[in-house]
Amino acid sequence: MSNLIHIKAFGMVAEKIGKESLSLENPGTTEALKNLLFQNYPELRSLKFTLAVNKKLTPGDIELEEGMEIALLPPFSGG
Amino acid sequence: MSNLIHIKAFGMVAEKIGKESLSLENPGTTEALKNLLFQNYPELRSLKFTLAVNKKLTPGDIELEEGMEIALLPPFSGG
Amino acid sequence: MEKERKPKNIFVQGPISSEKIAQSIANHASKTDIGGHSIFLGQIRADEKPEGKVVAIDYTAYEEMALEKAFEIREAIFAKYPLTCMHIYHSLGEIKVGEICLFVFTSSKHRKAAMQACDELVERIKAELPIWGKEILDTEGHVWKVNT
Amino acid sequence: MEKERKPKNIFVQGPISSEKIAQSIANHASKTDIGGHSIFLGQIRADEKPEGKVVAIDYTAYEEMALEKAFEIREAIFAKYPLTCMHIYHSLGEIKVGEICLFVFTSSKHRKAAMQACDELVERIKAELPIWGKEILDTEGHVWKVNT
Repeated sequence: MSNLIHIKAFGMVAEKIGKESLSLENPGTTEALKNLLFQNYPELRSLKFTLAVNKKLTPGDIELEEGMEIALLPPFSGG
Repeated sequence: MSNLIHIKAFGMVAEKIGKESLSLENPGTTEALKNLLFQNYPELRSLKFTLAVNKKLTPGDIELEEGMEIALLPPFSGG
Repeated sequence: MEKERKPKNIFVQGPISSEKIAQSIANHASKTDIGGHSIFLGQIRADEKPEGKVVAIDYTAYEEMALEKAFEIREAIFAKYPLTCMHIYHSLGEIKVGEICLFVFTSSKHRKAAMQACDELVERIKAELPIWGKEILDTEGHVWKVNT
Repeated sequence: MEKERKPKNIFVQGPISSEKIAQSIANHASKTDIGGHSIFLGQIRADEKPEGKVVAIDYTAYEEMALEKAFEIREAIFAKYPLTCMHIYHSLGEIKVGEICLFVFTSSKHRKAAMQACDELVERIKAELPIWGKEILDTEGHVWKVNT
């Protein structure tokens, strides 16, 4: 049974991984997701970025559920 | 021998005395001038105003010389 | 006209024109309880980087999140200051050196509220909205903008 | 273009139009070391006074003294903040409710200098320039404006 989460990447993160979105088998938590991303995209290790879950910044480790929208956000630089 | 000083009035002061400029025989100092004005225009006594001599605000009592431009300035309200 | 509280779009494709700013100012002539307007404009600077000189900034955003966050910031600023109006516009896409990329506009009965709200809005927009600037260099390369 | 330091006229007969403001903004597109503009606009408010409702303000000034003082303030602000440009315009004559009577415009490399300089300029203009506003009321009378 599929349990996908949808990931959006922005700015320098999108540039480094070469794509703006991807879908992954749900690894369970945001910490597990980060480890999975670091495994798949080692170049991410050197980047500063935070995670948003369903458009909210997430402090700490969060349980991931199917259909959630996760975003990888490098430091903001608007204005 | 004539020894005139030129006085400009602005805002509420000009309104109270009914003119925007006048020339007076030099009374000697700014304090003497104020007393003379209060005598000639008693309605000025109730007004707040400061004196500028040659376009500078004057703290304290100033010696007046012929040809000086004295201005009667009610509180500023630009902007 | 600003009192209904619903998320509104802040994004503009391309630079913000001086005509748009003028129109926005003119629109407030009918609001006779306004005594002061405070405006901040961000303009693209020809910064010298070790890698080359900036000729433009290409802005992208996580738009849905940015609009939610901008709404939250608007509400907080309206709650904090007695404002009559508040407008925020941010460019997306490539904005050339000398062009305007950010337009923040606050209005109030007395000047201090408009000024303080405008300053605070600009700080929060830069710190909290998921927007990214890619600085395009005259060497064909680029660097990612860093807010200080 | 603002670096030569000589007294310049700040007075405008009648209201300041949004087109003038737009033109002033557009004139800065060629200054590629500017990162932020801060603008303050004073607008005539329909204040309710015990004697009636304000419909216009008639501004007069001791112009020669105001220009000397404005120059002194300009120099002090330029010395205090790293600004690229600074513009001050104040209306004379009758300005109707909803119209703009004061336009202060500062520009700098980084936003903080422009913002702080703009705030300080507005405070000093209101406190130190010999300008007077006669508030014209809908009852045909008038009261003299008081700055707080």
